[in-house]
Amino acid sequence: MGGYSLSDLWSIVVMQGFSGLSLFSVLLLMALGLAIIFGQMGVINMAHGEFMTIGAYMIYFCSRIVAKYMPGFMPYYFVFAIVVAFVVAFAVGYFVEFLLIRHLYKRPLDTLLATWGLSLIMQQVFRSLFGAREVSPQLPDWLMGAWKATDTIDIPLNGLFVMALSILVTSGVFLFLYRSSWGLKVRATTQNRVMAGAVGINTRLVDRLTFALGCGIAGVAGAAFTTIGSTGPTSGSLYIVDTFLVVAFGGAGSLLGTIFSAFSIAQVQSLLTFFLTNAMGKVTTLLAVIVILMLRPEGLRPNKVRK
Amino acid sequence: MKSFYENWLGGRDGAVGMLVLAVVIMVAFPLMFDIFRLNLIGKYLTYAFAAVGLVMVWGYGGVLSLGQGVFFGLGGYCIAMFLKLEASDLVSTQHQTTPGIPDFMDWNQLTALPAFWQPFHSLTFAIIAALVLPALFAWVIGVAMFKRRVSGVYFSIITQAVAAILTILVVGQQGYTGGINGITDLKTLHGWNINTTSAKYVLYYVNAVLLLLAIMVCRFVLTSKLGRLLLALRDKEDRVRFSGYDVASFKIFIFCLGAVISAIGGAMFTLQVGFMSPSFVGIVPSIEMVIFAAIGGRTSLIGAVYGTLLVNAGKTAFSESFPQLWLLLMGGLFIGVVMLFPNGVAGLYDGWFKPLVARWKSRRPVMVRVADPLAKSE
Amino acid sequence: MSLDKSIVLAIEDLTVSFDGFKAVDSLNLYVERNELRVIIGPNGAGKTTVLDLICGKTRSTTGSIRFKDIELTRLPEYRIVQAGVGRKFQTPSIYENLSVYENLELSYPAGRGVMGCLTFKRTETIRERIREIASMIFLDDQMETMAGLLSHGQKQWLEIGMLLIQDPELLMLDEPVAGMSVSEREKTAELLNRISAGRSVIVIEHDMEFVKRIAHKVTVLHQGKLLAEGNMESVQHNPKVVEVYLGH
Amino acid sequence: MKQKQFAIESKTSRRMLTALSAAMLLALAGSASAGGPPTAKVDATGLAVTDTDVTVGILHSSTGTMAISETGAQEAEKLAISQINAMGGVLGRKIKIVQEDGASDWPTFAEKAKKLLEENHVAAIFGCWTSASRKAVLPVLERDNGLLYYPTFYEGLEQSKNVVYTGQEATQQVFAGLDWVAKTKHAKTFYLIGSDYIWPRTTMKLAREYITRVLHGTVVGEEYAALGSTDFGSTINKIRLKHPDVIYAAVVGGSNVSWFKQLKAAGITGKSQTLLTLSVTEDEAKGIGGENLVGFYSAMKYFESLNTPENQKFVKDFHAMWGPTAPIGDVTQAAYEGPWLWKMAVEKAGSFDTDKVVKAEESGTISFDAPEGMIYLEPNHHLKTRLRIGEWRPDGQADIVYTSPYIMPNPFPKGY
Repeated sequence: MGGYSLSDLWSIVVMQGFSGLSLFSVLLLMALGLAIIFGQMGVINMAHGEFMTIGAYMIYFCSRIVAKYMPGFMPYYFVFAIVVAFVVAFAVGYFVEFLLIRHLYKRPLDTLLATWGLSLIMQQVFRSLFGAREVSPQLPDWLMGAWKATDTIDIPLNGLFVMALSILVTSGVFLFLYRSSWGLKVRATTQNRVMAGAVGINTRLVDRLTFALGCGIAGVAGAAFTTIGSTGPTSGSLYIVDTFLVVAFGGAGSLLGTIFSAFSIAQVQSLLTFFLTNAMGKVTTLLAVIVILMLRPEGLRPNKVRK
Repeated sequence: MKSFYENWLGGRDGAVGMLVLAVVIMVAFPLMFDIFRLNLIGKYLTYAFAAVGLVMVWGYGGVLSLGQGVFFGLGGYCIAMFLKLEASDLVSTQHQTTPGIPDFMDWNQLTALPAFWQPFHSLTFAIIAALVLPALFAWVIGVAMFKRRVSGVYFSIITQAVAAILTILVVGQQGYTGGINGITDLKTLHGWNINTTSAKYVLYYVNAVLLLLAIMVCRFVLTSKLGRLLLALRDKEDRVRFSGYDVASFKIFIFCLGAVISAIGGAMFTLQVGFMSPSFVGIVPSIEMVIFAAIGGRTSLIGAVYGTLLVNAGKTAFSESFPQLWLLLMGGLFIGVVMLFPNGVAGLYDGWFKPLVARWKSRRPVMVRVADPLAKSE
Repeated sequence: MSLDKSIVLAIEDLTVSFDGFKAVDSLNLYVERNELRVIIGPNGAGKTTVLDLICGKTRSTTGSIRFKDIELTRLPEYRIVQAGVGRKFQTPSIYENLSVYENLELSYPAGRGVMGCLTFKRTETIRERIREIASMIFLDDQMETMAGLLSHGQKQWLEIGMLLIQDPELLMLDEPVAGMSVSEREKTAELLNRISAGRSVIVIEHDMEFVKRIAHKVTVLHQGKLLAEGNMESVQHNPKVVEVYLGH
Repeated sequence: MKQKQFAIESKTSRRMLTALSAAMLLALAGSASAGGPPTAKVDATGLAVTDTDVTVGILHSSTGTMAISETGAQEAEKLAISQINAMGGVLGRKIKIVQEDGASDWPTFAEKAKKLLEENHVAAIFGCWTSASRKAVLPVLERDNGLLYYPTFYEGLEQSKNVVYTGQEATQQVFAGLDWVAKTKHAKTFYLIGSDYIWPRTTMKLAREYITRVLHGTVVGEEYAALGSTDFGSTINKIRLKHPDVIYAAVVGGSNVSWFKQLKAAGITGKSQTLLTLSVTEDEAKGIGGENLVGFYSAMKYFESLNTPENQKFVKDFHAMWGPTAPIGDVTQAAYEGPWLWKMAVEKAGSFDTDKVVKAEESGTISFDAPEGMIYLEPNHHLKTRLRIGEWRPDGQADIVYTSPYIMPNPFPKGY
């Protein structure tokens, strides 16, 4: 890297590190919902990307409503819109579980196909409701722009926001799963469905809420995504493979593993795309993930149980 | 002769199914449709190779590959490379900076044919490569995955990621691959113009014969001890392993077989459609191939062909009149088949049509045998 | 150390730990040619784990397992089987969707490679051998029955037959009479005595009456460790054994 | 204006359907008064021409990822066709439309083009958007001797007798824009970034040569993002490191939105940085959001804000037919030119037969007073047009800050 001054290099290292961190938070948000659904229930939800898209469209929808009826509220709406995104995605997830998923718990590969069909249907519904054009919500000013840490270092505000949001959601999920009575029921059901049922846990309801929760978090991820990208009917399908790899790489059922895998994938990819071309950086990252997965099929941090 | 009948055709039921299929695609379709529609059906039938391969890999091998498009694409690209070199003679490329190389290379500032393209001047090499490369690639993936006992959902996700990677590579290395455009404008095969009507008929029949042959090879595999072993594998994998079988090698074999069959489809696709593009390598086409197999019935070789034809005919018909409805219908099909008819068309045939015929036959003892053109299972 | 000629299986210093928990702990075990050894012990003693380790289902942390001078600890499962070790699982493990005949045929030690499978032919020798085994396991009149339709005891026999057809030098049976009726137990004991001629057999069993009837020598495991070894008589009166096992 | 009654502000798809039936209704309504030359004279090759009407095809993606971009083009084509019909049609025949969906899938484009030509025998096809779809359709056109009017600005390096390219080829879009930025912004260093496919690659190749050879500037970085990629963090950091005078960008599709949002988030805005893009029209601006574009420049032959009576009428008609919020971008306007140019060529040829129409097209005498101003169809099947530079405003419209003289199309530039 000849020709650059030391301070240049320093600021690049900082900003590059930060862009890796913000990629990490995005990946984490995307993967968290899936990790819950896949890890806790063993369901492969190929429509996960579409639940993200629901969240993104909700932000767009709210921004339009607010801009039209209460423009004064514009600077604050985003926070509320995220809640709306969560609630709507949660509700749709609840119904999807009821109509579709619960019939397929014993057949993971079939769930994969059925949810793929679901994703096609959802894409068409988005197209009919919001049009084929990609849309972008109007974002409050405080979300755009950069924080000038030093003269040469600019930290994007939206990145900071996404990071904060993903920390919030992750800790929320941890508290929920490991500190609440509901979380205890969820974990009990995961480990031994029959026994959980026998001690009086309504396992069906637990399943439904777990699935809906995963979908709701996907909605939040989609909401966060509007700060960096646009939203179209097929946006969701862009992220699904990455998301799956993060979860598989982390080891199903391990939330810590998901965090760790999102972190390593994001940092590696961010570093590689800086030194290689964009496409090659991505390809190399994916390949590395696959190779590691082949060496350790159970992922980075498997749930260790004596067989 | 008897063993041919039993092992390659699959006994009486199998033979009837093959005969009906052969009559449908080799006699009925050419009589019913003009060359434009027939060529379209020929294209669908190339997808049927991939679906047949999936029946073997998924239905019998028990592993769901979401990267079957990779093999379809590899086969197609090998043939496309040969055809492209033939189309890029010095005369037709005289306006380029470097005449004699494919046009897209010239656009991407390449000044010489890359070394790995050189052998594709030979048709023999291209055909061998179209079969061997996919097999080799499947073997590498298979060894890496099955020896490590990667299975179930993980296998599916990884094959899907492989499809994603290959698409990124093909699109990204456009100087060598033609990028997102693919390899287009293919004209002749050893001087034989593949775009004429007569050539289209010839290619259609070659394709149909190859498809029937592929199904027969699969039948042979399934009626051999290997077929019973696959059944045993899906039932009690550990028992097979502790009966002294190297389980991974059987999964690798079936995965490679599926890959080669798909690749033949890809190669025939290139010849019949006249180009190859990365839109057949990626995630979406790969998963569409799975639905062809699922709709046909995941354990029915012949069902896979009908499934492919049905879905594609539906796609064409609907997209001509109601493009909006098509996605809804396709999504509904996925869900419906999985939830209500896990055995697809073949299941419908076995569970509903066959008993009906049996009842009908028992009521009227002397009857001409009828066969349903839409369905047949093993 | 060099193996004594009469020792078929030598397990030395074998340890396996799952996340620090030692399921088998520094175990030494020797099985002689033509011996019928029974392993007993309370739940969680590591009995099944030992069989898993021998047949390669579980990999040891340290230690060695030698079978006729072949080190088994690093061999893939199918090679262990091909070397002459057969193993029956606790719950009957048979191919429910295949007939008895096909179950036995798939276990016949020929055509075990991919090409072998494709070119496999049912020769007269193979048919003869399958019939022979079927009559040995009392199933010669059930050849075309789907294995899934057999009674529980018959399934156990079928699995034993599937092992016998491979003619293994070491046969390992995990609770072969579990779930059997009294008369079936009788027949099985007789069967075991018959098949142990000419090969070594390791049996895990809880039923002490049954153990008494078949065992040459008994090994008692407790918490992954060897607690006692000897004939049934001496083991039964070993105070340590009485305390941990027979005592409760 | 008759079209007013079709101005429905509901969903795009419904509007499309309505418009389609509207166009057909118009065609039918007019069919009673046939007044052109006899059919045998104007159609010797078995096209879908009757005494009262002529059938053409529209071939764009209504579904899939490209539907977003191609919507505007097909809307414009339908507007032009309905206007032509309202004026009496072509050679006294009303235009009927058969619409097919390319579904963002290149083989489907080829299949549908084949269907239009071999089953519907359409006299001309208006359609395609991406180069890939055009490349897929091209062999079909040449084999069946069909006509295609292709609206997108593209990489050049192609000239088929069966295609009229109503968008600009690369040299028309690149050179004048670079001249302008070098002159007005005194730019010496350039950072090139594009999506990874043939159009940006070819364009950037031309730009690089032009910058170094003609402008004596330096290219300090060149980068291509995978199609659909949404993470530009690393790229933006590289740009910061190089401090280029100009960022020269050709990022397309969904990536485009991420690219501009992340630029803004990184503090790179029109205030501090000159950025000239080749891939942002009013269509894209709507998706990106005007506030993220303010002060950046686009090089296009047309902007919706163009202040001429012809354009104001066009914008008014378009909004009347497709709703007041529909943006009109460069490609939309170029697509609008297609049916008109075809009508002129057919009338000059006095026949719908492809060979005669092509001869008329190549005569070098066809010109049209389009919304963008006069355009001239050159014998090489491309248009002689101007290039404009627009500076984006927060409302998603651009102020035109520069208009070039007419530029001859040169699809095969020598020495590049």
